[in-house]
Amino acid sequence: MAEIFWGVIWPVIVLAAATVAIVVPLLLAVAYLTYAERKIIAAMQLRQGPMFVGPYGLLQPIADGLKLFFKETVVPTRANKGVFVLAPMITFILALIGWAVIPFGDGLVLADINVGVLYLFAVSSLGVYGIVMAGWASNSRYAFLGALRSSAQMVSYEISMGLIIINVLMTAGSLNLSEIVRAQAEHGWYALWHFPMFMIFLVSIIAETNRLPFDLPEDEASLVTGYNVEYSSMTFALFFLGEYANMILMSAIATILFLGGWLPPLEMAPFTWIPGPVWFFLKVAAVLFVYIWARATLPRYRYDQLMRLGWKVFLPLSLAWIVLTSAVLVFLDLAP
Amino acid sequence: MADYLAEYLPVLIFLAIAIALAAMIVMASWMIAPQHPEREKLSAYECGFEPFDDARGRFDVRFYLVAILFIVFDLEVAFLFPWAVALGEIGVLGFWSMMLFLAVLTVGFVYEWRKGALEWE
Amino acid sequence: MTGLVVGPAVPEAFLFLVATLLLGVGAFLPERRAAEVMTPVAVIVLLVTAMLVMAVGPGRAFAFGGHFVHDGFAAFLKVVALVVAAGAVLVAPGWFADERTARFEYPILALFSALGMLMMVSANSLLALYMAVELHSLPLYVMAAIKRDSLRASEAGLKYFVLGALASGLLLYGASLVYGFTGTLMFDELARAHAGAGAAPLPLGALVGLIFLVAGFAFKLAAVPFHMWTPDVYEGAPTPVVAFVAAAPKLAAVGLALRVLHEPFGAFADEWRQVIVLVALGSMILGAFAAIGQTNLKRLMAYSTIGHVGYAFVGLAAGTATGVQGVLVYMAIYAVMTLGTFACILMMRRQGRYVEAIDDLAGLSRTDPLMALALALLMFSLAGIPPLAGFFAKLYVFLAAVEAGLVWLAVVGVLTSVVGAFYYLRIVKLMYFDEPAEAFDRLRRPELQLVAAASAAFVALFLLWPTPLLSAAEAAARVLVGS
Amino acid sequence: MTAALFVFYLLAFVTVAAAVMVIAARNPVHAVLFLILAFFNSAGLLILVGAELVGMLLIVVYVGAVAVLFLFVVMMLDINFVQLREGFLQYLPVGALVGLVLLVELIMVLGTRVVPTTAAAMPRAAPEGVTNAEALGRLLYTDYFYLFQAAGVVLLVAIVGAITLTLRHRPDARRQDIAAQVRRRPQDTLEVRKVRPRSGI
Repeated sequence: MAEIFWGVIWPVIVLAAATVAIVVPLLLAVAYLTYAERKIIAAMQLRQGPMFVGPYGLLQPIADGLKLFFKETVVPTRANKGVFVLAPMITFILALIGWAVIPFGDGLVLADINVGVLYLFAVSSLGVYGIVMAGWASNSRYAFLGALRSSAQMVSYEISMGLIIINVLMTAGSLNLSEIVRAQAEHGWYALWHFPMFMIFLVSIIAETNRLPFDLPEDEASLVTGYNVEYSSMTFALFFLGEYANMILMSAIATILFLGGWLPPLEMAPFTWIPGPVWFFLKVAAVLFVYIWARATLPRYRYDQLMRLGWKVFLPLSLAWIVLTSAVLVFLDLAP
Repeated sequence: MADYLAEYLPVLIFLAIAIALAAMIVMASWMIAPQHPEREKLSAYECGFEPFDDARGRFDVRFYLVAILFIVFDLEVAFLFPWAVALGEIGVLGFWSMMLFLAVLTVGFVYEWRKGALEWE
Repeated sequence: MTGLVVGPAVPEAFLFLVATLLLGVGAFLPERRAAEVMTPVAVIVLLVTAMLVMAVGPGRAFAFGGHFVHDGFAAFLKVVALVVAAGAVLVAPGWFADERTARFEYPILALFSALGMLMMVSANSLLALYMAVELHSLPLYVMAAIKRDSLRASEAGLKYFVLGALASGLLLYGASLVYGFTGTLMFDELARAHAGAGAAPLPLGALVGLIFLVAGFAFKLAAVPFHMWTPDVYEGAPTPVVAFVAAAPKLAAVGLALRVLHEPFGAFADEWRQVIVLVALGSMILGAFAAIGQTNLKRLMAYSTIGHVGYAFVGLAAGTATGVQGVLVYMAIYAVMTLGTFACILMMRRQGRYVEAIDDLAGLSRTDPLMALALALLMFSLAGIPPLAGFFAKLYVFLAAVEAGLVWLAVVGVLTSVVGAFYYLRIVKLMYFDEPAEAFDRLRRPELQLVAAASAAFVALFLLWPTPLLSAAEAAARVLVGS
Repeated sequence: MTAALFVFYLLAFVTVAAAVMVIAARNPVHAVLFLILAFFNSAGLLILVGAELVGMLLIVVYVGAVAVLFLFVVMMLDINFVQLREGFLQYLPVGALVGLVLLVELIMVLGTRVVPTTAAAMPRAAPEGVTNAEALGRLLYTDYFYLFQAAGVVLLVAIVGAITLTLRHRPDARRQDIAAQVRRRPQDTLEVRKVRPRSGI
């Protein structure tokens, strides 16, 4: 009995506890990301943002969440019930499970799998499903159009994301996320070496998460929030949570691939005092700030412009960069 | 077999917890919050009109085209993954091998560009 | 592996590079101009490739780490397939121009398909086999559906695609079973591991895999019981596409089947022979009887194809060098006859519209005696009437079967030939003894006349000068089966 | 029963069950969703035998790309499935027969269960200390050069085919011409004139 307990059940309990230790702070982070977003945009527009619930409006996200929780869950009669409820759950689940392989610090990772990059790529490539299913199951014109646009958009930007990731892989020589960060300790941050790719990656993750200025699928003016127009209460909240958790996940990926993950900016005294995970969170926060900054600053793209940017600009650019990088690595004999 | 199982066990547990959490959130709200379904509330949102017909009509074939082209380029990326990792060991032949592959697909890309498959109106 | 051996695959490399290049060039030319230019260019490219194949020589040589093999057998089939494919591309543009579907992609797809055919006859591993089959058939599906505004053509394309994909699945499944049970992909290793006395017997799983492979070949070749797609596709698809599909790809598929059955599985002829015999029997009988009631010429040609593939399989069932020689001769003659017949069908335009009913040919001898003569020769040859080429083709496979002790199969073959002759001769009777229908348009299409006349001349004059084809086929067969 | 074996049977069972549901589901969208479930479990099986790269690629390519296209097609085409299924019973006997033959064959194959004795015996997993991706990368682009390039050509043909068959030109559509917009100068379109009061242009 004891053997089974220590050999099988105990590790599962430990892992489950670790998972909860990641998920709960993550959900809190999501809540406060919405708060930060409102505050930052308010500051940029010389407003105050939420101020009433709690000191400086700090309890606002909690209040919003509770309000949504006590609302009625509306499932339209003409909708396909099962798929309708499943769709937001899938979005939410996908936004969470990516975190299983993220290294927060040196060795601080739940599942240190060999193909971590590919795992994240796979998870992000599944993001389309939540939206397509929601759009279809709602059986509403706006939702349907939003889902169509959204899926074509996500799919288009995924290619350039994949090609950009290849650049990092070539220089790091591994698919393991921790290895990629360690390689950056040697080579320097890849944001420097692959600076154009880093820029494109930042734009691509904004498009991939359907955020402004690429939030065409939720286009208020023409699609009244698009694929999730029929959703309410917690089914809506799951979409919302999923979207923000995805933003954080994408920022974490950008941090690991380009900004040296948990590494301090310089290997010297004042920087090395701060522990790795703190650096990691700071960098993620910085990328998130770019998200919010872009939202506050830029007007929305038109759909043809959006597709052109993905297919005709990013795809050739990142492909050309692959050729360049690999040629340099092979002919100067630098490949790992 | 067992090594891989151990390596991926955290992922499985993470998945299980995520599913449980998602289900819990929906169910809890469903049970706690008051539910008053009524006909108008349950009909599809359409700016006050009655929905004319089924919303799932035919749509622009361009979306299929994007999906098909995406598959092609996704496969290209899939072929690039092992190449990127093994680049240091396969040498010049491996490099040119991939360059030829990319060149062929680039011809395809140029073709679709010229044909206007990437244009949206 | 240090270097890359390309030498024996130079024709394939040439075709690959030129086809890719042409695609890029075509994208930059104005649409109409590209469509006009591309056909002659493609024909020249195919013929140049054929010359390159001859230049490589008949010696057995490997390329790309053994996945690719070039030998006399491959060279024979490649040259014939390329020439026939060139003919099929040549006759296409007139029809497409009339139907307003001229696209420059068509000849380019044909080039890629031809590349796939070359790779099929040169495949020397299970994976190379699968990739080659995919590469040759994918363009064919697109070509069959290229007239996308026509419901019938789209349906034909879709049907062809779905069933072709099923066949590819069978091939892949068979290949993976063989690989799983033997642990190797390479044909040489497969042959070595199981040949000779005292060698390990073929695992049952690999044998089942082999059956799946044969089923896949039968699908691609339109042999019974995997023939059901053929009549619909032949009838629905654009005529020039059918001319292409019916001739060259069959050569490649037969070549592939011959190689797979004789090289890696040569030691197991007894095992696979029963299956081949069944397929041959079914195809011959169905091809002969189902064609009788047909009124549509293209549909009739579909059943004709099924029947002819059955006769070719008779030679395959023999499993000997003479059998292989017979199959090669048969398929070469079949491809030429089919191409010529379709060139004639492409001339059947009446007041700007293409017709394809058999009755439309009534009294052709009086309205267009030359075309009637060519078609009559081709029909006699398809029926296997001496002294035309079609007769010799049948003669060789039946002789091989008799030699191998399959007398009864040869007898069935002769009987079904007699039945089959009925509907070919009916067309001749229609052309020469019936009241003339309205005359066909006078087409100024020298390429059609050239192809039709050349193939008619070939079937008529084969008797006088059969040696080149026979000896080439014999040399090719010897490569495969030894002496 | 070890944990690995248990996981294997679990994954295998769900794969087969999902595959059955793909053909049994009434709603085609559900069928595609079951197909995706089957893909996931097959990916799990691949990872279980150590082919983690292929497992992940299965998800990326099949679930992330191919099944999306399937979903597009079945969701958007709005096919009448009642009609489609009418023929089902008619073909059932033939289908059942073919299935039965296949099943018998497979049972025969499984019944022999010989360990391969020939040639290279069982295919080996990646060599020690080398990750999946690296082991595959070392072979695919050099030893399997021919097949790799053939795959490239097949993809090229797929692009050409897809565009040839689906793309239509709409002459009436308005497209953005960036070059034209950038080239445009104020002088071309604007003219500054002095307008006197009460005179008009």
